Amino acid sequence: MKTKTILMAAGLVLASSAAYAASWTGGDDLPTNPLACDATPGEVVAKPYDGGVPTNAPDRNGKKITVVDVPKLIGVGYFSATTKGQAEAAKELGNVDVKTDGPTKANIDEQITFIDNYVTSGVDGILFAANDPVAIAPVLKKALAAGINVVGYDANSTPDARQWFVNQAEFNGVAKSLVDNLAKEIGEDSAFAIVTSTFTTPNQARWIAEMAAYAAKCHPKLEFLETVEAQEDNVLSFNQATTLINKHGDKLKGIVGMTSVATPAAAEAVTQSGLCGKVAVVGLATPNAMKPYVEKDCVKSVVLWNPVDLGYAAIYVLRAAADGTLKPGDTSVKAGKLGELKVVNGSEILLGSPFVFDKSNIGQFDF
Amino acid sequence: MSFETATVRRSASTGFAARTFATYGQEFIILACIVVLFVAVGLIAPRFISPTNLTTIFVGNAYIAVAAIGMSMVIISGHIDVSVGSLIGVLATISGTLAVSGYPVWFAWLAPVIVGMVVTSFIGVLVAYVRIPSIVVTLGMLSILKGGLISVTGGAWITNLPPDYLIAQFRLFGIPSPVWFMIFLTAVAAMFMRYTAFGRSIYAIGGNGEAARVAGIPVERTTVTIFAIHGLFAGIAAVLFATQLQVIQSTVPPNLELTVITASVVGGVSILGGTGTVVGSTLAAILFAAIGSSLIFLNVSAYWLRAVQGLLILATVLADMARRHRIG
Amino acid sequence: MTLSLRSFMRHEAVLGILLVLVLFVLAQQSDKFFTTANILNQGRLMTEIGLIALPMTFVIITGGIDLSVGSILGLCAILLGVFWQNLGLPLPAAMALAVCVGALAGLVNGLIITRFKVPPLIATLATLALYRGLAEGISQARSVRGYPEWFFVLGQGEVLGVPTQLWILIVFAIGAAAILGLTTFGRATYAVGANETAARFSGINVDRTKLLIYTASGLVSGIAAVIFVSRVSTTRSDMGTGVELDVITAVVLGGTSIFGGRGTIIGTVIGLILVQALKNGLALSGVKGDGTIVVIGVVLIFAILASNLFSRNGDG
Amino acid sequence: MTDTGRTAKPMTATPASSAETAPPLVELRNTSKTFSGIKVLKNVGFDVRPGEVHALLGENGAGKSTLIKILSGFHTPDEGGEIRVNGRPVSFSSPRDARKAGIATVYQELLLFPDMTVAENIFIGHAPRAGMGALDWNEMRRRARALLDDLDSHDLDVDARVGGLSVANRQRVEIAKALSQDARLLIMDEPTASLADADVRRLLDVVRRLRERGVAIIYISHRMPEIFALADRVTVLRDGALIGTKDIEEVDDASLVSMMVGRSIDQLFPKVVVPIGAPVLELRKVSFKDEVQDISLTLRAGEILGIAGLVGSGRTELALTIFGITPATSGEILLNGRPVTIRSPQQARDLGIAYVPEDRGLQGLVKPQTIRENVSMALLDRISKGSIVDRVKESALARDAIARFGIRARGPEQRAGQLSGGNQQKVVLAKWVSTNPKVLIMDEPTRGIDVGAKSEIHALMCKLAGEGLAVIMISSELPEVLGMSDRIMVMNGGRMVRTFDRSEATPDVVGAAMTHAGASHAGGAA
Repeated sequence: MKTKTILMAAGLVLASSAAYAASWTGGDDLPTNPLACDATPGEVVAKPYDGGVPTNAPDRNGKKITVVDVPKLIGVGYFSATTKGQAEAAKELGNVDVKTDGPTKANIDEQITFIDNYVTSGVDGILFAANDPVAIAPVLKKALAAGINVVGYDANSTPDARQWFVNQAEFNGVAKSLVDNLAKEIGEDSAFAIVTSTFTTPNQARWIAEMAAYAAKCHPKLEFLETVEAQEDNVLSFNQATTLINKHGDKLKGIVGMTSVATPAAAEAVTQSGLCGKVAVVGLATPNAMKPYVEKDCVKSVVLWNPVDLGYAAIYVLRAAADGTLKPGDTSVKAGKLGELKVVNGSEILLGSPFVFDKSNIGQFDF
Repeated sequence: MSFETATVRRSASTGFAARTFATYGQEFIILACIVVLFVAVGLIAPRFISPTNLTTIFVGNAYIAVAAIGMSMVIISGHIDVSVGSLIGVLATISGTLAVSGYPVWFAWLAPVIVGMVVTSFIGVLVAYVRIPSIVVTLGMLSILKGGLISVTGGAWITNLPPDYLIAQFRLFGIPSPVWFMIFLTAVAAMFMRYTAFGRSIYAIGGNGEAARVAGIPVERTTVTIFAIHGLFAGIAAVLFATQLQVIQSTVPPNLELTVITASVVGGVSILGGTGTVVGSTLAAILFAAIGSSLIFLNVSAYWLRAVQGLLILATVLADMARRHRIG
Repeated sequence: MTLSLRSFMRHEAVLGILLVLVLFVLAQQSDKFFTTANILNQGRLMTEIGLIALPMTFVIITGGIDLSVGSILGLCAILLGVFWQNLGLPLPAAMALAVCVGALAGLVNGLIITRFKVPPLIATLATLALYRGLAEGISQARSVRGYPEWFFVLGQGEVLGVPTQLWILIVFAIGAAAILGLTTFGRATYAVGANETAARFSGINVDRTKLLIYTASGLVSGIAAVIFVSRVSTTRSDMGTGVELDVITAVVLGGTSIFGGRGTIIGTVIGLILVQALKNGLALSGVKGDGTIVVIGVVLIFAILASNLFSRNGDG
Repeated sequence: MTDTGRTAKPMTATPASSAETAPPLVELRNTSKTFSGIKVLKNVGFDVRPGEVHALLGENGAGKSTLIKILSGFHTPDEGGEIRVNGRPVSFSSPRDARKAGIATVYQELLLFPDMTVAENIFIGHAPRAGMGALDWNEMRRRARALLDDLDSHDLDVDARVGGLSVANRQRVEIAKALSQDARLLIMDEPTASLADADVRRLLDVVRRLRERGVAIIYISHRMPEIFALADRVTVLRDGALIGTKDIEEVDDASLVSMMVGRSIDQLFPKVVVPIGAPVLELRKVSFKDEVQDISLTLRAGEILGIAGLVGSGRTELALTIFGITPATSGEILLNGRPVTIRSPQQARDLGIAYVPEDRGLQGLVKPQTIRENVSMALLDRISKGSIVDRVKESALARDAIARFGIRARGPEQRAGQLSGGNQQKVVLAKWVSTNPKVLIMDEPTRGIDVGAKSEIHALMCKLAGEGLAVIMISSELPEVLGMSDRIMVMNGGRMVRTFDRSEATPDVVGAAMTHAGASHAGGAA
């Protein structure tokens, strides 16, 4: 009897919170800022510098610095690409010693521990891609307090916890690019579904939220079916995408992959189901994984910034911050082969607009 | 005495059907679950039981089913391997690396199987001869394999796999090869477990290790062999896993070891050793795939997917416990 | 007396020597390792794992296992946020309630194990999925942030120069050691693990003992969740993923027999410190994370191997 | 019937009558065994001839187990010793080697696989094969059937799960297993220790039949009547040394006992008659499912009530019901005249009921723990303050117990598992007597215990009764029940069939009551 009551109570907890399910599963609740439907660039509001400043940083101008890069997780193609870019930039500069180290799963706790250890061991600079913007803040502030230069890339922290953030593309820009490409391929009246890693991954959640806002504004007839989770696991992503195809049949015209794992898996699912050309796949992905599908015309376009460039830029920004050549209030920074990069949003350095890979250019990239 | 008499009487009157049920009770429950699921969800969403979706379900967890065969043997013998997920990740990477490095395709298929057997034999030696509990050895091995893999590969994906390497995409009579592998290996393993002296000695070791020794079964050697067989299946599973898509992630698939162990135990393998069959674990792997698929078809909010899976596992286990109490 | 005590402490002694050795080598590798700031900071980082490892020691001594602790941690963290933000409860009440839910989750584990006689490994394997699923379902993938400043005292503050949560860990560890070593309950725990039937026939309430231990396991996971949230200032449903393996590694490394009946809190604490020292010291010496994982795996196997060899020599 | 033929083959056609003159089948010469520097077997010489039953006697710890473990390949003897089979020296490095030499052992703890069938258990490790190395299940079942029929066990189903069988039936499976592989020497380690009388008789028949076929048997038992009924020769060990090997005609009960213990024991059952006091425990139509039915009895202070019955007659089940392990489903229990409900062992203990269980290793002792921890286990609450265990009191308690019960141990910190069977039993007894119970239930208190320890336990029992304790004693040994009890209750099929006063109880009438009413059931248990 007692047992039953407790089990029922547990069930109630379950049921009581089942009430609210957002229409676009996977999004977060933060305010969205959809771009205009045409090509008008987003309004750039001049904002004063809102990043942090390292305390009592030694003069590192021109001196050799040791930098550690702590991405969200190691062992995924995306972050091996950023590592590659970092190594490239470090080699060009000649006075930066960089290594990548991080957790094997995208886990906030482990990431914090890694950074903490490097703060203790006394590096000159830290690069990070945050698993959680708030959770990572205290340890980054600690690094700043220890006089370490801190620069983020890919996934931001709260601004005051780091000096600069290299923004690969703004969330609303990515969302617009994805939705526009999708609408172009499948038509306005069609239905699509999303395959993401997990609902809790902040970048993905943000993009989905922005996509929802942008689609509502500019492509109101586009029908969103559902979002499925597939971890960072390509076989699971493949199974989930195949099941989506089986479930919706002809109705499903497009699949959006939110991660560089999910997109090739979705393309594979479409290929193995023999639906090339009938079901479109758009999404974020690295070129190498997508080449077979793009070359076979199964996938028309892949959206992504170039993660090699992202890592490359991050090293240049860090070097500039360490040298003191990039100071609060500056409006641009030189980044080697990438040229001048703009400072936006107070303390963010914009890499550029998201890049669209297609059959004509995908062969030129190798990452 | 009354209990005793009842047992004797009942077993004296047991026919073939009853004997079969006593051995395969859990398997029938899971089979029933699968059938009920197919029928119920099929009524609501007819596409669920379309041939293509059924194929997806059967293919989806085929590599898990194959890995669960070896895992079942390990668990029946009274041990466990929590490193199997990492091992499959490592073996898939080895296989893919060989395939893109110009080695013959058969070698890329064979190498992971052999390496898998070597690694698990080593685990077996530590367990059987050095007498370290298997959960400790494999917990350590989990770390070693996972860390080692990332150290070596740095997480770079393996792309440009040669098309004739992708064995999991081959079809025979229109059915993808993983399904054939799953069916064939399950059948062979089930026969092996039932009809060979070695197969029976797996149960003997798990049921009563001391008695097995007295019965002249070389317990240590058998244990190492069981682990080696487990490595064999892990190797095959790794090849199926690696060749399913055109890229290999060269990381450890998240939570794979838990999925494989869950398939084994839900399939009726007693975690205490001594009982269970490999048919059950295969059915359980199919059931999991079917559950995952059905949740998408039933529009269960994806947020609740894992909660529902947990509840279903719990329900299956409780049903099994109820059945065991009834049989006594 | 001496013989039994010797065999009992043998693993802890081997481990203690290993720890000293490791600390010595690591201190040679980096001068940052043996600094007060670093040591205290490591204490902060290992608190959650350390807290959960205490009841886990009890669980494993009874011959059981609790794989759901990481999921309970995630569930409690989410509920802390939901109670506070969505239901508008005062934060202290939300904290208390979240811990209560942890205890409830542990109690459910205990009931499944004792009432329905489901082996602990399977029962908690199922609730591992269930509780994580609840956390995901309830949170709908939303993070809860913006906790008041005083709340961070727990996870980021200091008392008398020592991280707040390290005090909590110390108090809990001493408490757990006392309960296990000195009380009737501790005795019952060992007896249940060494021979459940004999314990039952001796008038020990086996089911109640197990129920209390699993409930405590859930409760402490809830406390760890609150500390965790306070330390990282945010709430996410994937918190605590994989914690169970870290906890079990520490406990097993500490000499608690996976078959039950044997183990000490001191051993667990040494095991914890050893793992944390390795993670930290190797990082400071420039070894990367994946290398550290490999080392921990090797140490785990080696430590159990060494203590096996020693005890075999001793017993003849 | 190939089995019979195969079993008969190595007999070398030696009729039982000429056994004395035949060369030894297996011989141990000058065999010693040392564990951690302690010599547990000292230069023992021993031989078995084909077709003889050779009884091996000695108190627990005398070296019998070591000797048979050397013969069955578990231990290798120290340098200097020699094992000969058919006159040829051999060395066994594993039980498998011994098996191959035709030596099979039926252990005291039956080594079977509970989840496997009878047939499978018999043939584990050497199952019949069909083609391509596959097991031939039908052949296996057929041959198992034949072997069991041979042992006169027609009622045992070859497809039954061994886990559900009675002890007697499991033992038959063990014997069939030994015979299934050409055993020329069968070692039986206390085969009757856990059997009821009727089962013992059947077992003795089986042993005789094997002897007639020329199988040599080493038979270990503490029960004298069996030894005189079966053995051709007797070897006595004491403290690891050989005391002597004699033909059975040369010895009698008393001389054997004095060889074993090194002194003479005057009285096997030192029953002391004590005044019987007021009723302590009353049962009124107590039932548990269909295992215990409508039992009513009154137990008085100072009284020893013996419960006799076959295994499965409901004796142990009744004890478990009184002790709260399987709480009564109907009926009423009164303690000191007041009705009580007992739903758990804790309640029973708190009410002053103690139970020394049947299975010492499983239910009685926590073997990896120390004597101290075992003795205090049932009364931890009473020796603790605010639930902190008082170690001083606890140690004192353990030392008291060691002194009072004459436990031979190195001290309170010795692990219980390292003690001999008799001393283990005393630890269990000490645990329960320390709780100051009013009612003490002892289930098979002397099973598997050597003669010396046995009489010590009997003496203790009388002493406790003399102190006003009400005792219930359950035993399969009829002489024990008759010798120790003030009153005897006979159970059969879960019911009480008769009670006898001490004066009117004779082996014949009690034995008849045990078997008579439930003749139809006996088949199941037997």
